[in-house]
Amino acid sequence: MSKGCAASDAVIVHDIEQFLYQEARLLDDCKFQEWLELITDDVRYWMPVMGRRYRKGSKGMKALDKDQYEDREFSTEDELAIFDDTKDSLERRVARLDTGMAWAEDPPSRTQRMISNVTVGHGDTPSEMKVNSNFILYRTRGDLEEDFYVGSRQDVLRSEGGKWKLSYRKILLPQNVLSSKNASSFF
Amino acid sequence: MSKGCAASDAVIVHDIEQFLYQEARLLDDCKFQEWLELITDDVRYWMPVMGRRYRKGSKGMKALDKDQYEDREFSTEDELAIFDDTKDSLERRVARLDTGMAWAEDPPSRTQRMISNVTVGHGDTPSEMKVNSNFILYRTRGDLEEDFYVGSRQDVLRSEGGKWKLSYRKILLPQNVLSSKNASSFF
Amino acid sequence: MSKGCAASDAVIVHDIEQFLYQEARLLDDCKFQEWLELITDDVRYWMPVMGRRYRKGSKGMKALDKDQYEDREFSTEDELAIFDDTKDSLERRVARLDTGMAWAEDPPSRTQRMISNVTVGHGDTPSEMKVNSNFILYRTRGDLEEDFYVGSRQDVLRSEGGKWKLSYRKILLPQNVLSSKNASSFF
Amino acid sequence: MSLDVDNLVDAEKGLIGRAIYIDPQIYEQEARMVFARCWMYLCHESQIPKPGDFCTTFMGEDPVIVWRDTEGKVRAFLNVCRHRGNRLCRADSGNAASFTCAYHGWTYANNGCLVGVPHQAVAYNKNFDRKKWPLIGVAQLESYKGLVFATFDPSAPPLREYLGEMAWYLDAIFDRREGGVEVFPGVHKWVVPCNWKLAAENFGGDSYHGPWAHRSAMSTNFSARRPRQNDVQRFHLSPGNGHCVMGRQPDDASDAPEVVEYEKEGRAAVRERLGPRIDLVRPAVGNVFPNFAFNRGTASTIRVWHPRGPERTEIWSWVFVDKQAPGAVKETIRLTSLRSFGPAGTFEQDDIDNWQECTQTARGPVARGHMTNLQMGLGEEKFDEELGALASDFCISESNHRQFYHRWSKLMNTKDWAEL
Amino acid sequence: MSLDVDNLVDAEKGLIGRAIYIDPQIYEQEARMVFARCWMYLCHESQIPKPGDFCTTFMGEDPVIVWRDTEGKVRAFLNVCRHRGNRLCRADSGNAASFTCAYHGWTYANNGCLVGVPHQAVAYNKNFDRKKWPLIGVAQLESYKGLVFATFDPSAPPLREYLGEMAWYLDAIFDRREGGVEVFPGVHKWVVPCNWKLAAENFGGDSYHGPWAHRSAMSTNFSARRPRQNDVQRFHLSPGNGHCVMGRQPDDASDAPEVVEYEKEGRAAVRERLGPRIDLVRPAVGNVFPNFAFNRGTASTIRVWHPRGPERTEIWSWVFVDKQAPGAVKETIRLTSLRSFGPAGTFEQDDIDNWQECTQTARGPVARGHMTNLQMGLGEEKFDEELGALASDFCISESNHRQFYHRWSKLMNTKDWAEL
Amino acid sequence: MSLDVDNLVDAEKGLIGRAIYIDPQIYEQEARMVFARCWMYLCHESQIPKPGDFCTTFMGEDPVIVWRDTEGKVRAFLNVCRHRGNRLCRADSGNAASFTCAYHGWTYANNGCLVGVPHQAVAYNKNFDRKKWPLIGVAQLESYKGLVFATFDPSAPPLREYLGEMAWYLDAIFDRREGGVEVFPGVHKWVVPCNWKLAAENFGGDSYHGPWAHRSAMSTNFSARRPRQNDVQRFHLSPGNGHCVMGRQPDDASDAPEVVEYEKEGRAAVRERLGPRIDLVRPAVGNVFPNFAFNRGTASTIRVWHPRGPERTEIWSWVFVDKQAPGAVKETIRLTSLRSFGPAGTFEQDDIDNWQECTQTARGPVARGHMTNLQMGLGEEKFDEELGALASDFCISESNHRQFYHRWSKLMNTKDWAEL
Ligand code: FES
Ligand code: FES
Ligand code: FES
Ligand SMILES: [Fe+3]
Ligand SMILES: [Fe+3]
Ligand SMILES: [Fe+3]
Repeated sequence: MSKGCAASDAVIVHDIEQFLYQEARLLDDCKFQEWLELITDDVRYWMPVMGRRYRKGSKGMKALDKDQYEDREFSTEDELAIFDDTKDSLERRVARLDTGMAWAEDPPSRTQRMISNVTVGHGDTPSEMKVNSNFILYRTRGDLEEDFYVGSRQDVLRSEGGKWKLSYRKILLPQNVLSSKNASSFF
Repeated sequence: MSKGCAASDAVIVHDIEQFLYQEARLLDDCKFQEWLELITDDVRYWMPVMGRRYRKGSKGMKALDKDQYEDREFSTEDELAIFDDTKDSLERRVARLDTGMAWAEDPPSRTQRMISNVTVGHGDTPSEMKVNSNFILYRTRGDLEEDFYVGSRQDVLRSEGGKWKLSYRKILLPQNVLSSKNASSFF
Repeated sequence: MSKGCAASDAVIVHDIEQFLYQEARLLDDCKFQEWLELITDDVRYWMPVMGRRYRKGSKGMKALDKDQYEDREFSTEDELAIFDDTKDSLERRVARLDTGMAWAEDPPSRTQRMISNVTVGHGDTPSEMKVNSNFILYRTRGDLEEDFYVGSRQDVLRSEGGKWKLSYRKILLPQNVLSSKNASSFF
Repeated sequence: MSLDVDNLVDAEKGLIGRAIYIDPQIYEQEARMVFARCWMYLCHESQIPKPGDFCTTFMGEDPVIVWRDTEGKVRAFLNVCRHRGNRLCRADSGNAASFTCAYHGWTYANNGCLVGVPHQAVAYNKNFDRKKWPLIGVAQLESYKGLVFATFDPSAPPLREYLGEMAWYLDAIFDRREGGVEVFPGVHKWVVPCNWKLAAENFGGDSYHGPWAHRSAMSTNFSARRPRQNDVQRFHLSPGNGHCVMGRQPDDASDAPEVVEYEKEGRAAVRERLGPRIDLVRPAVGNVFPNFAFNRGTASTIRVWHPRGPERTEIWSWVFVDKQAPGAVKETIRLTSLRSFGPAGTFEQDDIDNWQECTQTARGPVARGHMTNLQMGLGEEKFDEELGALASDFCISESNHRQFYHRWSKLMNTKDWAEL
Repeated sequence: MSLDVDNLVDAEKGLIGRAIYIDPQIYEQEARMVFARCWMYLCHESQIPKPGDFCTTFMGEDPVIVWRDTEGKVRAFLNVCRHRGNRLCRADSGNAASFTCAYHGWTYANNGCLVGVPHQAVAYNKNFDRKKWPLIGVAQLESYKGLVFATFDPSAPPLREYLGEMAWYLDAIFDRREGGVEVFPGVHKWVVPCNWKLAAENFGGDSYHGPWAHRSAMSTNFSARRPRQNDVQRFHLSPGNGHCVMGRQPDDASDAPEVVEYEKEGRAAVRERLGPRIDLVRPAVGNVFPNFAFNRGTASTIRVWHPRGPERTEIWSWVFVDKQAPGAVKETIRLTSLRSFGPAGTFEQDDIDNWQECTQTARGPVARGHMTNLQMGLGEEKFDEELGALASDFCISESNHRQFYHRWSKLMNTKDWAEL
Repeated sequence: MSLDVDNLVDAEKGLIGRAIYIDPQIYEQEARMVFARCWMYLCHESQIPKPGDFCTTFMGEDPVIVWRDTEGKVRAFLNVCRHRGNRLCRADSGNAASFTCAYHGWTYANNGCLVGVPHQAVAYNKNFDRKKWPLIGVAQLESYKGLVFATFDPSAPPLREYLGEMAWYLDAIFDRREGGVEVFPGVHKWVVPCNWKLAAENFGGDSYHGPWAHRSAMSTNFSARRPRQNDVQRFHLSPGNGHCVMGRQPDDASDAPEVVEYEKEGRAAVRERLGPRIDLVRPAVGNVFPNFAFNRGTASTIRVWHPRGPERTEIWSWVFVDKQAPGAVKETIRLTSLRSFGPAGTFEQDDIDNWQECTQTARGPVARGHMTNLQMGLGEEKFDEELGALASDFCISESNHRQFYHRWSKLMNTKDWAEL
């Protein structure tokens, strides 16, 4: 955040942390409809895919065309993604869970989200804040299945009617080959 | 919390977070006697057991008696539990560790508690606060043994003589079959 | 912290948390040069090694010389360590990563640091604060490799020119046999 | 291919080769020769009281549904869809008229019949007969005093014969009072890094470890039990077929005060039900071959040691109590039991740590080459007519261990029940 | 040592022994007899368009570099340094004239030649000849309509012969329009707890599961597809050699509106390219033996089932689209595909859960002893001259499964391609 | 059952079959034929200076206690209770008159005697003799210049004979100055995903990788070492029995300034102790067969490669220094060593990454079929009378690797030491 009063900064960060914790608890408690209410209608909910690339300057390979060599590892917005959802598709994902036939979630996964390292910056408009956080999403299902999804998020929160809503979320999972059998949870 | 001043809410949450961090550090440092001092004499320290149930409305099964079908997965207060302790039994658990013959804890487990997602609400009396938190309790012992206990807690903190004390703790571990050989730590 | 105003304590802790989060993000983003700028020239960056010892009073063994028996498990400052670095050696570690020939880090590890349980106390001088925190350093590399380094840190932060800098860090990893193939990240 | 395990179990000399705890080939043979043939404990009837009630469990590593059908009959089936082998039911318990497989929708009623095959009429030809593809039932299923057992082996002897004289000892645990016992809802399930036999032998006969391994828990009042000087004889009983029991003295009064009171008050009724033998011994702890164990006292548990590989066991442990016991007694037993047994149990933790290390040191080829010692009281056990069991002559002994492993090695080597 | 798998695959009766999904020895034999011999899909040419472009993948469990050399020729090599066996390239993709091994610095050019050996002149004696130590190339490499395949077996038939009549079905997926298809950058890679054959058989012929297993996704509009009453015949096609395809009716219009529009507009052009057979069937889903699968529709995916042990499969899945499709169609296909397939795919999740349980219940020795059922439409399939394939006579059938496993068992038992 | 590994190790042609790094059956044979027979490094005497001092370690996968008894004699035992095989001691180090087993309380004194059996008099019959159940001692234990070694094989030759000419090279590392060396308290222990032999061969003879694999660490001053043009000959030495050493030129001065100074000052004293051979070579890095390695320089380490399955090695690594070195030299060596070696070591990281990939690419059956290349300097090595070792003729060579694997294959195939 641009340097304002430390105390008021602390309050804003606190406020946003509490928003993220409430959001996480709704998801952990499978209250998906209530979760949808925290999301703006124009949300982009996006998780790109990862790859492994040699660093620029690596001596392990000699690029044929050095100038064009890129070491970006995450896919861009028009490429493949794990999630690339709108409010509508998120709503349908939630509706699917309520059909009684979403087999991979019946009995349901049990999840626990640990949100940490929350930092806040000004957004593109006065009503928006850019929020970075790290997370561990722990999921257990069946008898002994356990998954730890560890990553970070870049959110935009927008103040609507005095309440924060999520208007953009970019989720980065740094694992190249996902070790979980699915990503059936919301991040 | 009911909407008060954001700044004072922030201070209360901060204060309780610090209490939980101090508590966690005492446990990580094996200072069990000091930990007991943070606990009221009438505490209930409770960890129910988990089960797996089809969701209500599942098409994977047809209940014979649909009205009676319940999809609750955790045991209730009068059923089996992993922990169901009083101050006295907690004290005896601690005393046991000091006998020099608590074999599963000698050499001791080394633990690291990560407390996160702390939210606070008013309690049943003015001196009490309801506190929710998530945790990862990491335990390592022997050469390579590692356990990650991931769950959530519903606490009641009571102000006694100007200090917070723990008067109720409900610990939820969502794993159905615990993958750890024991639950020899305090949560 | 010695008991001051709760609100101002909250602000200080907030401030230091934000410092630690920013530091963690620089490391997660591989911005090592910027990270070095957060470190004082006289830093000691130290991670002792662990051992397993019977508790004092254990009945599993009978010491020949009971008075001399020590159950300390971490190495001391003049013994073996995993890290024992100065600003200079940290700079050289960073420089090594930029040679294009640090094979174990090319393609680079992807890391996610979860900092939690931050508590703060007065330091030895007015410009210093003692800061304790717990961490999970998640690292993934290659296809499916994942490591969870879980531990705690005892830092000293010093105010230099109105900014916090890290002047001492002791990192405790409680695992006896490290289950990771290396400790190629900064903690 | 079968290995001869005779050189690994020398019950006569009280020596055990440690490969039986760690060798994958022996584990595989055990799955076929022990777990696929013996009577296995499934659940207590009180857990599935109503028509449609079911719970899922395992017989060895085979997943099983125990299911009370609409007529009220308890049945058990492999929890496996006949079509492509999907796991049919994914819940631990509940109530169901039928399950429908999540893959293609085949539906099975609670009597095991395949009652629905989507598109059968149009997609399958007429040779396909639903009646030929019901759930695979167990070969035999019987209850004994509320305890439901089953076996996959049609040639196994009937349950009552398999239990033999052990039946009376089960009576003395589970059928002391009118109404028998009930199991508290909820189960402790966890995975421990040891071979299952180390757990089974412990509950079957390891009186020796109590005073040392559990002294910390006893000295901090997690149990009122104290070994007594006069617990001298006939403490370990092997009623045959590998089953094992340990007893207390008949007049033992080391339980919690309210429990002692309850026991005293009911003593006559118990004697009436169980006969005079109950004046000779009070059965307390035991293991029904191979992997069903119990402990009865202020801390009361029943449990199954599910094998999960040579070095891994999944423990399922319940707390039980006489159905007609007063509420205060039930609450005392509930609390004392869960503080002693289960993942946070003050007794159980120390046991498991030892079983783990007894298993894992066998990884070393040199260590594995040295046999372990089960010689306590070797040759001193005698068949006791009054108790109907081979009995040790002292309050600590390894006589039960020897019987347990003797039975195990016979089963491993012998296909025909008649030769056992 | 080789096991005879004949008793595990009875394609004529439609019965499968479950050991093929779980037995480590069968898995090992599969590695040698199936994955080291068959033509394996490597990548799409559009992923490595320029000289020096490379991507890394696996043929079975063998790591492979696919590399376009400086002259523009696509080559494939074991991703293994000839010196001490280090993994040469550790990136997924990029562009390289050469790679240098991280251990001792041997350097290989993109034609596979060993072009640099540090200190060779002084340290190696003159018998050491760099030419004898190039990267190990695959035995054969061929592209078919942009799809790059290779085999380690020099005696394997040429790709075109291996594909046989399947080639036309690949045309109908990947070469409908001028320019063929392109693959969106990025790949879903994840590990699932099932045997790879359960995934392969599913894409090869499991029309049966759709309406039940995927009803939740269909009813919430993650797909516009609906099975139709008149999808009656010739839906499952086995063009030989274990390859399998499922079709839609030729006039199917169940895609997203913009996709339907695009298909309609291009219908004549497609017919011109593919011939009149396209008026009989619209190929949609299939599996090229052994482990390359595709689905074409509003949701379009190509994928490889990499074996990773009997109970583990690593899925690599891409989204593809006709190169000349309009931007809006491409975006619809991108979004619909990633919401259906991949780790967060609403269809894929439910499939995988079922494949997992079909695999894991086979751990039990009793469950493993019961064969699974592939009898749907048994004996009703007929060779269809027009389609050049064995065709089911109904819109759901297990005829393709039977062909898949028949081929698999032949390969497992037979060393000589001529006898297959 | 034993496999003949001759076709996997062709030391004469410098070719290695990769199954030796990955095959579970070979690993199992290795446990019996190599680790259960060879002399294994246990610890340095300075780690257990006082009566009662102990540390725990492993010989292969067998857990061992090294224990100085009350009389001051160093002994070593299997860390296994004779009763039921429990792990007796669960600490890494400490001081003890006796240990008491956590299960039933058997107590063993530091001379290995079983000195306490609870209730022995009343519970065991008189045939039970405590004397017959002491801790299992190693077959032979000897120290060489502070280095404690043991073997489980009573027929193994004495340590001095086993070391042979390697003894002098150990002198040149560990006994240069009066008082020998001391080990800094604390040990690096970590698990790495590679076969142990890749680590052993690396320290035994892999001079080749340094300038490339470690250039990043050298160019950022983590080491002052630079390979020199005149390091031309006799750099790799195989003194027999599979032991390997690499040397520096005798006048090497590439250490840190204070270390160079210290070396210079002590040069005469060293020559006096070691004789004139020290003017020909300065031993620096090496591996005592099978799994004890050392590096001496500004960075100084000793370490054991504990096998933990074909693809896993547990490294235990210490830092050592001449006891009589000045404090500043000790501190320089402490810091330089821990920054080079260990989990955060700037040298060690890159080594391990390569060993990992050399192991894991062998998972592919095709890759596994191609032998790796150890042909550098093939046929150019000669026995050097002055050095008492087979010596390479150039400063980089794979002559030591060939000797290491030659010895390994002989041990794998031969039961009788006399035939080795
Ligand atoms: S697997 Fe159960 S219906 Fe197909
Ligand atoms: S292993 Fe590749 S250069 Fe040596
Ligand atoms: S196992 Fe050691 S005393 Fe019984
Ligand atoms: Fe016990
Ligand atoms: Fe599907
Ligand atoms: Fe090296």
